[in-house]
Amino acid sequence: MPTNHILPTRVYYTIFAILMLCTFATVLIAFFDLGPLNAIAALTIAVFKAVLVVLFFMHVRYSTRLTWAVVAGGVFWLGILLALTLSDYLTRSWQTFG
Amino acid sequence: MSTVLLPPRHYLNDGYGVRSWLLTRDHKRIALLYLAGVTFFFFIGGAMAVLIRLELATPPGDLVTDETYNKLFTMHGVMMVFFFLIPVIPSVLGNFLVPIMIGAKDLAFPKINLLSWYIYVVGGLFTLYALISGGLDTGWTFYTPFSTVASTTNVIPAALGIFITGFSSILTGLNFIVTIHRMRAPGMTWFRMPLFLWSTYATSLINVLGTPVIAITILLVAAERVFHFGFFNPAVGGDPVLFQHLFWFYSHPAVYIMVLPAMGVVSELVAAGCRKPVFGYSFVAFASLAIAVLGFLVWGHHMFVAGESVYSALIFSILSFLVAIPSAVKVFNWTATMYQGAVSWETPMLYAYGFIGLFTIGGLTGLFLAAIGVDVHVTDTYFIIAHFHYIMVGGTIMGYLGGLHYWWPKMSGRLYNEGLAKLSAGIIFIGFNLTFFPQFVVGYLGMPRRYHAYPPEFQVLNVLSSAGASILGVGYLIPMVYLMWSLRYGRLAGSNPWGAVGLEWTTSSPPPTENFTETPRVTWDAYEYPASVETDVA
Amino acid sequence: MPPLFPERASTIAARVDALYFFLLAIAIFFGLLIAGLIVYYAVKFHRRSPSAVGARIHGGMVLEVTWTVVPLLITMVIFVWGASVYFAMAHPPDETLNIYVVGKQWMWKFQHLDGQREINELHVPVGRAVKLITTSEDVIHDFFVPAFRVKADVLPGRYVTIWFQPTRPGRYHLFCAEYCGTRHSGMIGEVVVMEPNEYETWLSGGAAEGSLASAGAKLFQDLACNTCHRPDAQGRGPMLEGLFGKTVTLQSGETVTVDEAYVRESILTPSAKITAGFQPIMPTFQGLVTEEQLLALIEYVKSLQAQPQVTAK
Amino acid sequence: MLPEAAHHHPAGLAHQFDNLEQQKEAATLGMWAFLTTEILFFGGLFMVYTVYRSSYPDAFAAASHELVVWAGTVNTAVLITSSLTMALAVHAAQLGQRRLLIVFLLLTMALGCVFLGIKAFEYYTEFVERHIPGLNYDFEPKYFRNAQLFFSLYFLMTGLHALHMIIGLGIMAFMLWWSVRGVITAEYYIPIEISGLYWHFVDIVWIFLFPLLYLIGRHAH
Ligand code: HEA
Ligand code: HEA
Ligand code: HEC
Ligand code: CUA
Ligand SMILES: [Cu+2]
Repeated sequence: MPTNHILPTRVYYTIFAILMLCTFATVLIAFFDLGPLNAIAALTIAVFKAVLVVLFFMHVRYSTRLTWAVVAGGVFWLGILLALTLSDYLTRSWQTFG
Repeated sequence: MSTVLLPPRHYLNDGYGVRSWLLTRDHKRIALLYLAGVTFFFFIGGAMAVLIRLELATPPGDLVTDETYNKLFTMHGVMMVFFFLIPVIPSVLGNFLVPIMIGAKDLAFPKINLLSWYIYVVGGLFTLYALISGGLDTGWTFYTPFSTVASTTNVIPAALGIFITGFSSILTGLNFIVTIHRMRAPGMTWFRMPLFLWSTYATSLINVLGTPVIAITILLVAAERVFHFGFFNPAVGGDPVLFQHLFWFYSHPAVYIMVLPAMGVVSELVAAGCRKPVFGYSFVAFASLAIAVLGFLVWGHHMFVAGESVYSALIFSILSFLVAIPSAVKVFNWTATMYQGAVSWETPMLYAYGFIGLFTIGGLTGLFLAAIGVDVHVTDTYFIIAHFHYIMVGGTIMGYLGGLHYWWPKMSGRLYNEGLAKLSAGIIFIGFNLTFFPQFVVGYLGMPRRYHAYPPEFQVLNVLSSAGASILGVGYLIPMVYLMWSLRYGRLAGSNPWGAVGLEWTTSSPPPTENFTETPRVTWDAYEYPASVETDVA
Repeated sequence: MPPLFPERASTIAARVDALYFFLLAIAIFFGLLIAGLIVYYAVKFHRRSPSAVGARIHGGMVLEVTWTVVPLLITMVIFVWGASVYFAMAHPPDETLNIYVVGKQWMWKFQHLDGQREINELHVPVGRAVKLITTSEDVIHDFFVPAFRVKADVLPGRYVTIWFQPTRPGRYHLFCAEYCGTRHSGMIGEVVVMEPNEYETWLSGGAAEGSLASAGAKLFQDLACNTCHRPDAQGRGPMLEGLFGKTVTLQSGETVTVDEAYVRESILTPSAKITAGFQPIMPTFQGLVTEEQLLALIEYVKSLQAQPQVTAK
Repeated sequence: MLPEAAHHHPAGLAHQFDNLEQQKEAATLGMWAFLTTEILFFGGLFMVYTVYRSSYPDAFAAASHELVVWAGTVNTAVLITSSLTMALAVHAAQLGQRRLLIVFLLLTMALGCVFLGIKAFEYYTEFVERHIPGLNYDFEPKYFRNAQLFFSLYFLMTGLHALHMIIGLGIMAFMLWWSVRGVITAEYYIPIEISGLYWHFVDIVWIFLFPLLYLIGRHAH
């Protein structure tokens, strides 16, 4: 039977520790004024945390290429939705009607 | 060959009671359940179209009130799009054929397949309730802020109905994707699959990636109506145009949900009708995927005059042209397939001709709309109505009817009356063009859509259109009659009445519950015809 | 014989039609090509014996490339052409006759700068570029004059501009082209294009209560705007003279151009963009002014443009 | 049902599959495909959020400031811990350690309940402070209108997330029942694995909701 990638529990505990640290860090950073960096930092940390969960807790790191493709596809499509909609919002004020 | 008999054991006689149908997990029976559902909604939607055309036969709004008229086209659009055209080919032909064509016993998740039919029915009931309890008048596009603050009709039940049905599309799409990835018979490689499967796969991708967005959009509209959240309400800083982005993010790709499966059917029909491999198999296959992906990048072409930015409009315009290319590639390949074929004039092939011709007209007029300068004039006029009916009615319904006729002997084990079938195909073709061609003209003249009354100078063209619709209606009723009739009195079909290749023609008609007596091993490409074929008809 | 082609009564109409005919030619060409080939092949290669089989042709690279690249090139031509027509539609010339338009369920209200108001009928002179500044009181409407080939959605909460230059006197259909509820098909009217001198007579003939800007000036008093916005920079609010069209710096450091939308926002949501150097004390007038009054105020603010010299005296 | 006795038939193998490996791959792919639909489902909300946050940054910051940040932080920690216990539950299932599996499932569910409890407390706080649009909304006049958009998004996003948690708890209850009954074995642990995927996904959604709703703009006040 496919008892392949059974990870040692150590991996899970390590990831858990990193995730908790990240949570602490993101809350901490939020209380300092870094200008636009605040939002960037918060989102970067969130992406990092999500990637850890996906790769290790959800075993994608050890999964087939197809699973990778599905995950990447979902994120990519979300990107399409955001990018093309924002292409409207960000350029609306460019209109220079006399 | 007169020894054709019904197989002793097949999916239709494997249990007779109501429960054996309503609790079935056999994809073939579920396909028939869907057949009943979509046909029902087609005739309801069609009845509303008849009333619309009756009203528009004269310029003043005299047959029904303006309120009723608005409800008519709204419910017509909603029923036809969400409850007929989106499910029709995937759920009926797809359900029946996907497992058989790849040599599997069933879909990957048979229970989920049954569940999606029930979800579809429940969604349909909600929408029917919206219809019966007074209707809905927002247009099928639910534009805000009209749908959220102004309309006093049954927005919520109808929205819920669409929301629920969406899950049925998602689950069906998911089932097909997993099945095609994981359940192919030994030797059935991706590039040996019939093209119908490629297009079904592409359609399923859209279902899975697009439908959730319409679900959340509808939820936002409902929340806005109930709690007055204000996402789309300028009074609290919301932007009504944001709704349109969300709506079309799904609803443009959805038009490819409606046409891709029909394209897949037509590939099968052309191959079998010419007894010949489809010209440029891999180009047609990849064109399906290209349409599915590019189809997600063009939604803003519905918003050229809606207040989106000039620059955004340019991006969406150029992308819309790009998505037309793979469709063009397909049309050319189908046509080229006929070259040196053994071309049949049987009913399925007639529908295939109809599809290619009418889809081409519909598609080419899509280019008019993608060209922003022209779209500004024709958007929201009857030109649009004509454009999409050419593709959806002239294209998809023709493809569907062609497929239904082609696989009918497989599904039922019996042949229909060829003469009547050809006659009704002709009536449908003529009626169709008479209905919708004048609408291009009246659209360019400037007649806006969703108009209950119109200036008298548009009358002649509208009368032509109404006359065409009556012919079309008759054309659609005839197949109902002879197909039903064939169930009892039709000649037995045998396993391969068309002399076609493909796994579905190697099993009996109707197929056994497990589809094949033993799992097939595939060693040949799709559409590989031997030097001559034998048909198998009583 | 009913008309089969719409009248052409604006400068842009001919350009739209030219592209339309080009597209029509392409559509007819490809339509006939495909239909012709289908019929020809269906007859020529008609299956003659029940066991006949077609030739084993799998494809051809040259053909595939041809029918990918040729349509691609054609569509790119259409794209550029369509975009250039659209650009012309989107950018009004510098000198325009401005008219304000308010759509509401289910009528069109027009407000001329000289004070005339009209409902469902719009009078404009021939040969001059007309710019409409449109907004809606309720849901989305759409201003559509087929003879001019212009159309744009009229949005609540925003100002959408539409421009056209009529070329022929006459009466033309005006339709609401965005579905807006029960009497959507009744939200129609006429655009009356007149010779310039007739137009002048019409303008002076109307019982105007003074120009739109003067109505705005009166409102400015009545709503007590002038208690804070004074012409001498002594008020608690910024001086509005010469403001329109300029850029102002906000508290956040950003800059914005003062256009109709900005003035509107300043009146309805003053807190959204605070001008640098001022306190956020301006009250909101949301719900206190109608869309039409807003337009009058905007026009008044615009008219303050020319006055610095006058007030300087 | 069909007689299926002809060949060896492992427990849990459905008739349409050839073997458990194929069934596992199908189920996993099915769940992942489903999760992509979830990405786009929440994605629609993220888009609405992005548009309005960038249009009204000040009002959003002011409104965000009203949320109970410690509660959000604790809840983040709770969910991450529940993800850990979920991962350990899958691990136990893979090894066929039934007792451990049950313990971890129970822990996961308990943490899920704690999360919902804290969430309910937060909702109550917002109710008391009159922040619920359509019900009892009130806010400082300066940001009255636009802050409403923030709270609408807050309730919709966290509400849908909470709904997913509740569904997740239902699934976990089901898994618990199967584990107790011994349906889950080292050979047939797929159900736990794919339920775990769902649970982790719901966690990821929160990982994004937390900074977006509670943290960005926090320093400004
Ligand atoms: C199944 C449905 C379907 C399909 C497949 C399409 C296909 C296309 N559609 Fe259509 N469309 C609709 C259904 C569909 N549409 C609906 C329902 C609406 C209105 C919704 C509403 O508002 O209610 C609409 C509206 C619509 C608009 C918005 C109009 C408006 O509201 O202002 C636009 C604009 O770009 C557009 C463009 C296109 C294009 C470029 C294609 C292309 O994919 C077409 C590609 C096909 C071809 C090009 C034909 C084959 C080609 C040849 C034979 C060779 C020659 C080719 C070239 C030279 C390129 N469509
Ligand atoms: C799959 C999609 C689909 C299909 C198949 C059709 C089919 C038809 N449609 Fe429609 N249509 C839409 C999708 C579709 N439509 C959409 C999305 C809109 C836009 C809605 C909106 O603006 O919101 C629209 C709008 C629309 C309009 C514009 C209304 C307006 O803007 O004011 C018109 C007008 O002619 C029309 C006509 C027709 C006709 C004549 C048919 C014919 O093909 C129908 C033929 C079928 C029959 C005629 C049924 C046969 C049965 C009988 C005759 C029995 C009758 C039974 C009883 C009376 C009990 N449709
Ligand atoms: C209580 C004082 C007050 C009243 C009354 C008032 N304003 Fe203002 N207004 C201000 C202040 C202070 C500002 C600058 C701060 C800001 O942008 O909110 C301002 C800004 C503006 C601006 C933007 C100017 C710029 O330089 O950015 C416009 C336009 C404006 N007001 C118009 C009006 C109109 C029209 C009215 C009446 C309907 C009005 N105001 C009533 C105090 C007032
Ligand atoms: Cu106003 Cu339609
Ligand atoms: Cu589209």
